[in-house]
Amino acid sequence: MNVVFYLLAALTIGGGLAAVLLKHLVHCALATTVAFAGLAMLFLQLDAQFAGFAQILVYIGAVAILIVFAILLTRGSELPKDGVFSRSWFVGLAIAAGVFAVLAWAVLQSVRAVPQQMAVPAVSVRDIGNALVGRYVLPLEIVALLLTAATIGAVIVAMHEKERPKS
Amino acid sequence: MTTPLAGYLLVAALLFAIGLAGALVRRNAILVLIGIELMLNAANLNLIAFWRFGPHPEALTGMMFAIFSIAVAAAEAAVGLGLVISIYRHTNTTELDKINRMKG
Amino acid sequence: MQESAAFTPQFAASAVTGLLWLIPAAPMIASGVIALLKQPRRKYAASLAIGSLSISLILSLVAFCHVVAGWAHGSVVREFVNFTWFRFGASTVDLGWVLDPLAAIMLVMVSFVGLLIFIYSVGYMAHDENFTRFFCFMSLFAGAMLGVVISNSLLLLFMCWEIVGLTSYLLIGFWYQKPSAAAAAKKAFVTTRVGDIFFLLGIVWLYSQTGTLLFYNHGVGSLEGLALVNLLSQHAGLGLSAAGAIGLLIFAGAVGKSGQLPLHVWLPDAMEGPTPVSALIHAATMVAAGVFLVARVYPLMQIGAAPHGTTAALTVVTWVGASTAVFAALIAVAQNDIKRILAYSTISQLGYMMAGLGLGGVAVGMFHLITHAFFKALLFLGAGSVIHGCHEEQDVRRMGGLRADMPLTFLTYAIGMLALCGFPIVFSGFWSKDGILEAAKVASATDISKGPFVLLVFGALLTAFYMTRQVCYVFFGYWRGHETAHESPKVMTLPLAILAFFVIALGVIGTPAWPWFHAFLENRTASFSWHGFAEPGLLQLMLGSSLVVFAGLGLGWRLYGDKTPKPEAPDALERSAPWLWAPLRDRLYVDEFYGVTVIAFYSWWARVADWLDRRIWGGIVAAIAWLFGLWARLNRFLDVNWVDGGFDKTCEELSSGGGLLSRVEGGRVQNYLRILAAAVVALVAMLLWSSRP
Amino acid sequence: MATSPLFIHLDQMFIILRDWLVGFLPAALRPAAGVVLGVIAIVCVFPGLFALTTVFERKGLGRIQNRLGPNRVGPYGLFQPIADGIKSLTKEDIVPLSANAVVHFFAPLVLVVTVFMGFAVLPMGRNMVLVDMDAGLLFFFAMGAATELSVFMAGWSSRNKYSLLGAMRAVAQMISYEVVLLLSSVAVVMITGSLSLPKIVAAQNTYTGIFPHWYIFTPWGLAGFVMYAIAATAETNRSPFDLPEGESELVAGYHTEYSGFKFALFFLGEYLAMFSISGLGTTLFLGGWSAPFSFLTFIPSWIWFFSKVMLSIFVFIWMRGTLPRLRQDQLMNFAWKFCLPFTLLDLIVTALWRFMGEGWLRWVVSTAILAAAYVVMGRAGMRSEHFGPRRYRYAE
Repeated sequence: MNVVFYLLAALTIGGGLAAVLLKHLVHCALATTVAFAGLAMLFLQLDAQFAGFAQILVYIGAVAILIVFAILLTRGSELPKDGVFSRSWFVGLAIAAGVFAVLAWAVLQSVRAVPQQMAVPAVSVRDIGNALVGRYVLPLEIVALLLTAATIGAVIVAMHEKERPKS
Repeated sequence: MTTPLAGYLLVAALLFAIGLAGALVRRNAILVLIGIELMLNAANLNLIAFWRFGPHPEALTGMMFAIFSIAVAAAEAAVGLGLVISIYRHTNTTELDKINRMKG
Repeated sequence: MQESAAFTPQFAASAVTGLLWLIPAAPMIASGVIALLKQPRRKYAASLAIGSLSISLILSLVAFCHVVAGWAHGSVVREFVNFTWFRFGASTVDLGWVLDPLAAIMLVMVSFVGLLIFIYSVGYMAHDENFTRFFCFMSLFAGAMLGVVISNSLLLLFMCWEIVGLTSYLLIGFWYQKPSAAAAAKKAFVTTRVGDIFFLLGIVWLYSQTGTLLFYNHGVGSLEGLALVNLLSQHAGLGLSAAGAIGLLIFAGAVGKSGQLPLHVWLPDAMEGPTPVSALIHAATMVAAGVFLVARVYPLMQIGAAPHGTTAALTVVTWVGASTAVFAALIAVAQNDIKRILAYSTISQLGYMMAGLGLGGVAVGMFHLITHAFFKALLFLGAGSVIHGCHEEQDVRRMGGLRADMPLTFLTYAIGMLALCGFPIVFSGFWSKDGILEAAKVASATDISKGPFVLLVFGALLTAFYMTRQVCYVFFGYWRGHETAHESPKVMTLPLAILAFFVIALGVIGTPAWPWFHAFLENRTASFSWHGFAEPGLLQLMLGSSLVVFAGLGLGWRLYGDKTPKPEAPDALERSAPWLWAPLRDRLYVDEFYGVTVIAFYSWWARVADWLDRRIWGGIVAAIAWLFGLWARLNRFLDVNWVDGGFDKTCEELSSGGGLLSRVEGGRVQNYLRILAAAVVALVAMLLWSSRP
Repeated sequence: MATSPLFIHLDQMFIILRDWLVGFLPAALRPAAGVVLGVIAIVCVFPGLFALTTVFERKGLGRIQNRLGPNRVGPYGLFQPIADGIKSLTKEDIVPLSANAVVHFFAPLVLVVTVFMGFAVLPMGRNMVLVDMDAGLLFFFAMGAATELSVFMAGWSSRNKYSLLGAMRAVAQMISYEVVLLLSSVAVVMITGSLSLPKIVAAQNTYTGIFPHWYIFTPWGLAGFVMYAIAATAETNRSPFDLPEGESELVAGYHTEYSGFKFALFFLGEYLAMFSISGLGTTLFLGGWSAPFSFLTFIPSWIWFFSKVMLSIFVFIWMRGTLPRLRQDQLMNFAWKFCLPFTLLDLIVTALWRFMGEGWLRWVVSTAILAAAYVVMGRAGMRSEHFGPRRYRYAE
């Protein structure tokens, strides 16, 4: 079981690194999709079936395509002339390393405190449905509202302002 | 022996750091968005991990949170990319360093 | 509460006195209404004025009969109505009116003469375009004059006195387009104002001593026993008692108004006004007001005198009167303007009245006042018709020979002239002047000097002389004017005739045989008896005065007789005594004297004030301004160096600091992220480090 | 219902076979082996069907277009697929120089893999489902979402304008219709109350009289199925919606630069997608493996499943032969302005249906609403030439 975890972890981290480091933008996008897929499988491994499928459906299905579309629409697919990394890339890297160090230190410090829970939670879609409509009905409605607003917003923001001839 | 919680947390932390590095280092706006997406996913992973290894998995809070965060992240990505496209239409570049004028 | 009591007028009088206030009110209301009328409304104005005055006349007659009836019953008729005008603090200011023999006579005289003059002026002013305005002022004057006569409170008297002064100013300056008229009006008003100041001082002094200004108030009034005794007891220096001093102060007001010696300068110039004005105001009524005022406050001055004795105040009055009489008469001799001669004659006659009051008491002075009012009004109206006839010609030397052209005017004018000179027996002037001379002779026997008697006799001579001169110039000889003179219309000659009749008739009530007038005033029973003439020395006195009058007439006739000297030719008197003629013609340099003294003093004082104002006050203001300038400079200094310097400096520092900070917001999104991330790292590190076990 | 041993055996033939084979293995590996056997079964059956349908389609199209179709290879052209197979294997696999080799290579792989993953949850027959997942439907759509990515990778990596355009059109079309697909299937989930496909089929496997309780026979079901069918054809870029590889303009759309085996893979992927979409369609609306009439239940369940699938394939081919190709803007407008609102309405009607309880009233109400909506929106759309015929504005 550990082997699968390590495999998936390697896949996700590799995808993430590729997404960040690759020169070619579309390759980064695809690497991201690999990272998303790795994560989805990690979710499934953690028995969060619904979350996994949602992850696949949302991220791989929609977000990845969105990113790719964005890349194409902004002509990101050609190779950028000057370097891919911003001038003060070292600072960014240092900060990221700092963040990782802090998080890792925190995790290692506290991991002992959390009891190892082995039981596999039997979660069925019905429970999720009930939870969604029961306890989490307010967040559900709010997210619904948010999504409509976001779609309309994105459309308006990205709408081409050309003057349509009034028919 | 299933891998302990720490494993997942570490993976999430690493993924988060990579996402942050991407956001900070890369020049292109879309890469920053990708970095942000990675960070969000890392967070989701943490959520699910804690839900799975947490005391009351049947309470579904962790998973619910993750699901909602996925939805929100999708919306955010949509709007973010919409913005990048419209900025591109105005300034014909997605280089973040060049986009520093507030003028409309 | 005391409030209500004060307001109910203390009616100690019959219904008549109740209506007494209507007499002055009617003309005043008429003047108010006329003021509102438009100029072309001539008929209404005239009829209103005459109507209101006739009402006053009728009421006056009713009051007169009431008083006479009362007197006939032997009771002292003094009815008054008092009421509180306003109160301040504890003290109240009361006004009121009174009806007694003195007031009754004056009421009848003023309203009757006024009415005649109103009728006369309808004709005289017919061509004037400010007709309505004229009648408005005239009726206002009549109202005010009547107010003076009946007022029972010195304050009310003073108020009406001021309105009279105002109307005289307005009427003198009626033709204000003429600068001389305006100047004359101003001069009249200012000189009378000088007199009025002393009058006001007297009022204030009286009020402070007696606490009330009412003459008669059930024994508490200022002229009643209690107050007088109290006033007598106080000495006011110069050998005068308080009462005397107050009396003299009030007399000073009378001097101003009646044109006595020091303050007479305004009256000759007042001739600038229309002739009816001169007749009404500067002959009959207003100038007489001064005499009436002295008569009214006579008890004040007379208190403390032994029977038939006199007080210091009264001697002063006498001397002022006598000297004015001679002085004015002298100047009148050398005047060429017909009205100016009459003006000076009025001044001298007023001097006679004042002397009469000072020597013989109220009755003597008042009788001369009444007779003088009639014949002087007659003379002035006659002069008016002459001027009207000679097409506004006023210089006697350009007239002459009007005997034929204006017979009626000549006849009435001659009657008036003879009454003025005091032609024996027939004319009232003789009896009233003779009364004064007799009083003067009696006084000279008992008192210190015979001065007043001599002066008065010499005055009578001069009066006769200048009047004959004037008549000869105007009526005898040949017409020296340019166009032909014409007789005045009936509306003017009728009043002349009426006045002439009264001039003659009045003498009857004042003869020693039947001294009705004196008895009426002094509340004695009047009985007809020839013994009146049996007074020791009376007949010699009468003979002497007639001789004096005949001497004056003869001298005048001899000098001016039926000759018609050229207008430019020097006057007969001038030829004979040029050294005397010049000063007289120049009015004895009184105006110049004032010019030198008072006017000079004022202009000097004005310069001093100007200097004071510019240098001292100006200096102070400049100093203050300079001080503020200094303060402002200090402020600016502080502001520039300390505030601006300090404040601006800090602001610059802040903005430069801000500039530094703004570089952080450089617009590069990734910078923000870096800062954010760094901050998070630091925070989490700190948290973890602090919470390590 | 026939429960004779023969029927059970026939019906559960494959299950029994599998259990027997797995029996040889040690207990620990049995479940894994079972799954592997299932996968092998699917990987063999469906490509076979694919080969069959290629011939079936070309013959069918021929008949529609009044011509014979392939009849050279084998009797009545039946061996044509074998010939095609060999041809595609032997053809040289040319990769354009400027193409992005990695992405170019992975595109067909991703497509085929995700489509095969889809089959895992389809219940081919009574308890013949590879993986009985609780959220089976969700898994199926998750796998469906990946196809767009592969299409894009194909189109972009071959760095060819036509293929890029084709890919863009395909992706746009698939995204739009995926929404309609999902929503129409949600109606079914609302009624059955579960995402797992065997439960859905079980819910439809009951009869009143001789008529089965298939969802298609309910007003909202019919509307849902119509929408589902339209979305399905669009998803698989078939017939009226086959704009991406519209031969006349874009040569072969996103797989122009592919040749040889990769092209075959694309072809396979496309057909497998058709099979899985129609398989899902039958499971959701046509009662999966349940018999059409009560008296026909004696025939094994998997036969019904495959016959319904082949019937759908026939409908695909039939539509391909008859309907003209839609224009891109018409296509998009149709999706967003007709299908989506209609499916949302269908959801509402289904909710209404579920809570109105038994009785003829809910039939009347839902049919009325849906019919009215269909007529109104359809007419409005046609008149405002969103999806009606184009009126040409010649250059003013």
